[in-house]
Amino acid sequence: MQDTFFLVIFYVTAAVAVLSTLLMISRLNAVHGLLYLIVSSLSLAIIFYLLGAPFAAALEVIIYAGAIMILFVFVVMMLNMGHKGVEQERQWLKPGGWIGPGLLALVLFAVFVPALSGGLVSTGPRLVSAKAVGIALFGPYLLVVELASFLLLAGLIGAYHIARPPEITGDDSDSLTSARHHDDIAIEPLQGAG
Amino acid sequence: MVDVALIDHVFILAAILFCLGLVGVLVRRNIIFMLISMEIMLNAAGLAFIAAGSAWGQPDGQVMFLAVVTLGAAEVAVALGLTLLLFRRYQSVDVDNLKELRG
Amino acid sequence: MTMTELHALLPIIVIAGISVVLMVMTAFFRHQRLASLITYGGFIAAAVLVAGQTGSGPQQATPLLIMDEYSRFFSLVILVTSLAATMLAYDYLRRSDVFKEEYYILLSLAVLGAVVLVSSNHFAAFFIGIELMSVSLFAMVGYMVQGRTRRAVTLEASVKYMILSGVSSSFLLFGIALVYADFGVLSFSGLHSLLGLHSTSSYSQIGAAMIVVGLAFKLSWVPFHMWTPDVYEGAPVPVTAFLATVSKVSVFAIIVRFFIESGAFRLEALVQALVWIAVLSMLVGNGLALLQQNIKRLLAYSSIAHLGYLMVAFIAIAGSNLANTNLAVEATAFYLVAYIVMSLIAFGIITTLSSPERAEEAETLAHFRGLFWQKPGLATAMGLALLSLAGIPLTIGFVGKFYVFAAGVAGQLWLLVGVLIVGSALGLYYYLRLIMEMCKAPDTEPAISREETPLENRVVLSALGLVLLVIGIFPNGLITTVHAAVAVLR
Amino acid sequence: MLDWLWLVPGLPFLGFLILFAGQGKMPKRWTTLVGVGSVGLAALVTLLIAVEFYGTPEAALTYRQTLWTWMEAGSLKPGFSLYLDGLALSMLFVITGVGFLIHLYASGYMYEDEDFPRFFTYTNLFVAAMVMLVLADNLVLLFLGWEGVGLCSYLLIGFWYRDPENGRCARKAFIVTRIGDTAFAIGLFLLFRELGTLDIQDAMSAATATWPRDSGTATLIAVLLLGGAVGKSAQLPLQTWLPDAMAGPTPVSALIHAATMVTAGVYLIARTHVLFQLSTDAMQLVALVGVLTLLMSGFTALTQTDLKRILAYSTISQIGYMFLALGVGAWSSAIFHLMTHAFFKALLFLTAGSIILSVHHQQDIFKMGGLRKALPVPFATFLVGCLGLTALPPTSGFFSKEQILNAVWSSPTGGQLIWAGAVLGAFITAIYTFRMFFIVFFGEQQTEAHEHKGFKFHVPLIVLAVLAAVGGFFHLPLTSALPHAGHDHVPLGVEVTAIALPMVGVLLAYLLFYRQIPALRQLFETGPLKSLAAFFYSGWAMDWLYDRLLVKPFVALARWNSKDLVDQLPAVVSRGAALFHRLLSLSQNGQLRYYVATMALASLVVMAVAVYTG
Repeated sequence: MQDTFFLVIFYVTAAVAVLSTLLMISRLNAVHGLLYLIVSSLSLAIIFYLLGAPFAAALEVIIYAGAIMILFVFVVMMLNMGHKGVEQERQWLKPGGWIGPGLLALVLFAVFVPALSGGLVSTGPRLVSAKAVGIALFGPYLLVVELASFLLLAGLIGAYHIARPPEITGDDSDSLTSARHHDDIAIEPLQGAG
Repeated sequence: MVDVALIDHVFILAAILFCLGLVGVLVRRNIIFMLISMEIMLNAAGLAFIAAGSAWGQPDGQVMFLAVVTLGAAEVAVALGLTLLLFRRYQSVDVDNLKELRG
Repeated sequence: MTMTELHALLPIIVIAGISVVLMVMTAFFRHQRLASLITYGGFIAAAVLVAGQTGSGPQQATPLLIMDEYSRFFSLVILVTSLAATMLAYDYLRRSDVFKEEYYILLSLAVLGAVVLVSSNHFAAFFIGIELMSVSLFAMVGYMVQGRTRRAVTLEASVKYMILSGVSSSFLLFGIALVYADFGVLSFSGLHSLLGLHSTSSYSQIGAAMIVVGLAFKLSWVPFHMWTPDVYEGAPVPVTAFLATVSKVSVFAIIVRFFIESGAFRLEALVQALVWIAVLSMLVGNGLALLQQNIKRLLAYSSIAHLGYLMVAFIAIAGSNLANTNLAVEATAFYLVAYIVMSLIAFGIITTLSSPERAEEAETLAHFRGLFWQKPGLATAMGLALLSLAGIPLTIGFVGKFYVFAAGVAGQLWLLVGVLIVGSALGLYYYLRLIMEMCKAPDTEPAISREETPLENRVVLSALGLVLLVIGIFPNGLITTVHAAVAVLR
Repeated sequence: MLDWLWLVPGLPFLGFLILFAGQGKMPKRWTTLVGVGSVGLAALVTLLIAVEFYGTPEAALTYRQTLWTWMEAGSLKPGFSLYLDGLALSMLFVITGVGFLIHLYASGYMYEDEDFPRFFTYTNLFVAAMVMLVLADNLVLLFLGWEGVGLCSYLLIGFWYRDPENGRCARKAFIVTRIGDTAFAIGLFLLFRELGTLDIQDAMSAATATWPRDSGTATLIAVLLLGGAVGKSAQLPLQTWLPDAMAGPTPVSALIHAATMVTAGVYLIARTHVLFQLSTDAMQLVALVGVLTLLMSGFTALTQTDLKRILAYSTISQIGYMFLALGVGAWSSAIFHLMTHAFFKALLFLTAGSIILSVHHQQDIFKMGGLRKALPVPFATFLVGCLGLTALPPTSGFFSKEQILNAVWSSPTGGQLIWAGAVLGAFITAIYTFRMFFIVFFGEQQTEAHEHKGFKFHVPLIVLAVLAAVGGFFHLPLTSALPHAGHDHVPLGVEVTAIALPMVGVLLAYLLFYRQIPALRQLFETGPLKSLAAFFYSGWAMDWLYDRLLVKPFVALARWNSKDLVDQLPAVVSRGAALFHRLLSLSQNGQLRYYVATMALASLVVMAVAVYTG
């Protein structure tokens, strides 16, 4: 009884995940896409929980649905594409454009399915508590934690450096303004061309 | 507990999500959608790790998932910075603008 | 974590320390010379620590990393290469108008990733190392994306590298997850014992294939190579130098260890696929380089071909005979060193001739026309590097190619050795074309003003040139070292 | 004394290093001293070695010197080892001896050139590489020398880089020889694969032990090696680069494209003669290549007007004789002819250089004429050279060519037909040689000439002239290194024909180009054929005459061949490569999404292969 209930929840959530992902990749409006991505992440979190990984489920919600999505939303808001963006997307997403990639993905999936059916030596999903994960993280996997922090540091410094106006050398006192000013001049002809 | 086949089905689900993410990267010209699709592919890999860890009853899968999430966050940070620059340069988020380098 | 483990990890801690110290320093004041000196000092200190541990036997530091002769050898190679690449970059950066200090932070993070990568014998460290290096490289490729004198192509290069690298990382991760699902083990050596126990299921077959796909991207094996020329051309040339050497070599070093320790060579179908990838890499790389006019692209294509040559030795490792296997591993290690020396010289010269203050890289034939008459020293070094890349005797490149050839012959890989010969014949054409260009009359005004070569560049380039020749004539010293380094891989 | 062997390649290499380090900033005197002196000292060491060598009994005539083990890759341990035997010593004589004379000459000839030091930098490197090629005891070292001389040849053909045409010639030479080199590399590779050793002597003894006579593998490898030899030695069908190689300075033509490098193919076949002996087919092919080349290029030489190109074609033709000798198993005759040819051809080239310099870089023979009085020394030495080339007794060329022709007659791979071809070739050689001689030195003077006098110009010419005259009496220490051909007894008539025909050729040339023109004039001035006489008066008309009557079909064939068919080979290779490049470049279209798609498709293939075939 409980098993059946478990399975029903699993297959329903899986269907939701697939559907929301499908909707996400086909949306014209970026914000809609992001919302579907959150739905997809949440359903994955449920599946993580069903698989006995509550720690990962929480992580999925907090980091994916929480942090990473927020970054995307910020950027979408900054770019402020609005209706113009939707119109452009409509032009870009011709139905014909889906055929090739779709076929490719189907064949890829066809390779996956037989390979991933059976042959796995396992005893079914088992609960791995947050405590066990914590012990592993700060035991044998201590270096993963440390190195992951350096990975984030690399991302941080990279993003900080790339998205920031450049250093201005010389006697220009109001350096930041002049850098932006310069940038505007640089993109003007392109604006006209676009 | 449940049928052993369930684990296989989780992997099939991961494969579906992986393929959908790939389609997203291939079809979309909007760099933001490409990045989101990449996140989906990473997420699919994360799901596979969770499933594997669960199948073996080991915490290693979740540790790897943590690493995957970290990678996703770091990658997105740099990628969004580049997205802003792309938009500033071309007034568009179309990656097909980028075709000067070739031959 | 025990004290012995901590001691073994000391070089890695030092490298990580560089980035932290630099970050703290940059928060208070900016000073490129100081930042560069800290970086050099850190690399040298780490290298000395690694060298000091050489010969002290293998030491497993947590389940993730192993410090043995193999990883020490490649850590040392990476540190010395990074030191040279950083020194070559100094003047280039100085003349550019972006913030300089972040470059050193990102570079030390990338080196940290590379050293972790070559020391890993566990998927977790393997994956974190490779991604730490990649994420730092995204930012380094796009380092000059802002600034008064940015080049339009820089943005393109970094976006391309980022997207493609992200996709390939997903393949890599998915593959690791599938292999893990099959065996329940994440360490390489754990896989080895299991691969013997039960015949490989389709999970690990497809998983191993996806891991290979993910790494094939990093190594620009054909047909996963398409980003290479674009990124090489678009990136600032010091970054290209780093990307072409450290990132390629560390990934190749670890794929050798992974394949040997995990027993992945037993997957015959995969090895067969690798054979075709190797054939394609050698042919397509050389074919694309043939009439290429842009030097950076030319070197990118030639590096694709060289990675293909390396694959000949790599595939020869799969052979059944133990002596031949050892020979093949030695050949890969030797060729990697040779490849670093020649590529670093070539990119170092381009760096020296480029003028970032005018957003101009010395990448056209015009920049090299008549170089022999204007900068004989630089032109000689470039000529040596090209001759070595072409595999002309008495250079390190020839010895390396010979080694690979010997490994291929010992492994009876006739198809690959045949393609290796044909590829080398093609290669000679475009390398000599460039040499001819340098010998031509400097009839027009040089395309760029050729100022005095900075001392740092002169020292590094002459040292590398000397290494290229000395090892080309007396390679036995390096061969002995390599022999000792690879002996631990069984 | 034999311990000094390493100095023979070492000294020129040291010279190269000094000149290279000097970067053209040394005074010209020092440059001369280093450039010429290093080769001179090498020649001296060779001489000292030869003295000791001749003192030992012939059976023990080999010497091996290992400088250091180069590298150890598994079971492969190619060393920096030199191997000296009679064959190598004979080659050393030519390379260092003739090389020294040419260097001495060049120090005068090139003196005014602004790139004087660069010239000696290249030529010293060339001599070092050529000596290395000859002394190599293993195939890797031999390949080093082989590539090294190719590189130097390429650099020297394009020496005057300011003229883009010279760059084109250099590239052409490079590409064409590259085709041969690839065959050569594959041949070496197969040899190594089958016999498992890189040592030449070991490989040769292993070859006889492993393969039966006429085995397919031996034939295949021999043919591939022949491919390399054909490329380097400018034989059919890869001969077209050599005439273009004349774009280089004349001493280079003498040194590289007449005396030494182009004969490397002959040396290679002689060095691996054991292999060729195993295969009758390969020997037959060598002989055929030789005889066809010598005929074809002989006829082409008849039609040329450029002095250096005539000599270039005659070089191809003479190397054809050497190949023919190799093909019929007359190994030592081939090397003997190689030496005598080096003497008289270097002499001819250097004299031609003097002439060309005297008449202000005019190379067209029809614009010279009557130079006999203005240039007495070149006249005398050129005559000696021509006699040698024509193989008139008792010059050196006579002895070597006589040996070859006799061997051809009695050899199983030769035969009467090939012999007839070779004799016809000798006849044509006589005609074109003396056509050149008479037109340049007799008749009316067309241009003023200033002879360049001096030690550096005259001494090499005179020494070479003496060598070309008496070189036939030398005894090369080849009996231990190469199988003895034995004395071939041929019918007296055959021998007489072979000796007489060149003389007839000289006579014909004399009549046509020296005597006959005024005689014809007298004949035609009185009769109705007056207008025709005017027509024949010019040398061009004579050209036209024999063109029509004598050699029309052959010339047509030669022209068609040299202009179209064979030129197509490198052109096809380079065009094919260019097409390959363009097709591939299309794939590199810069579209990010296309890159992702390619990557995904490739991943799909790899994954499918791994799963379904595993």
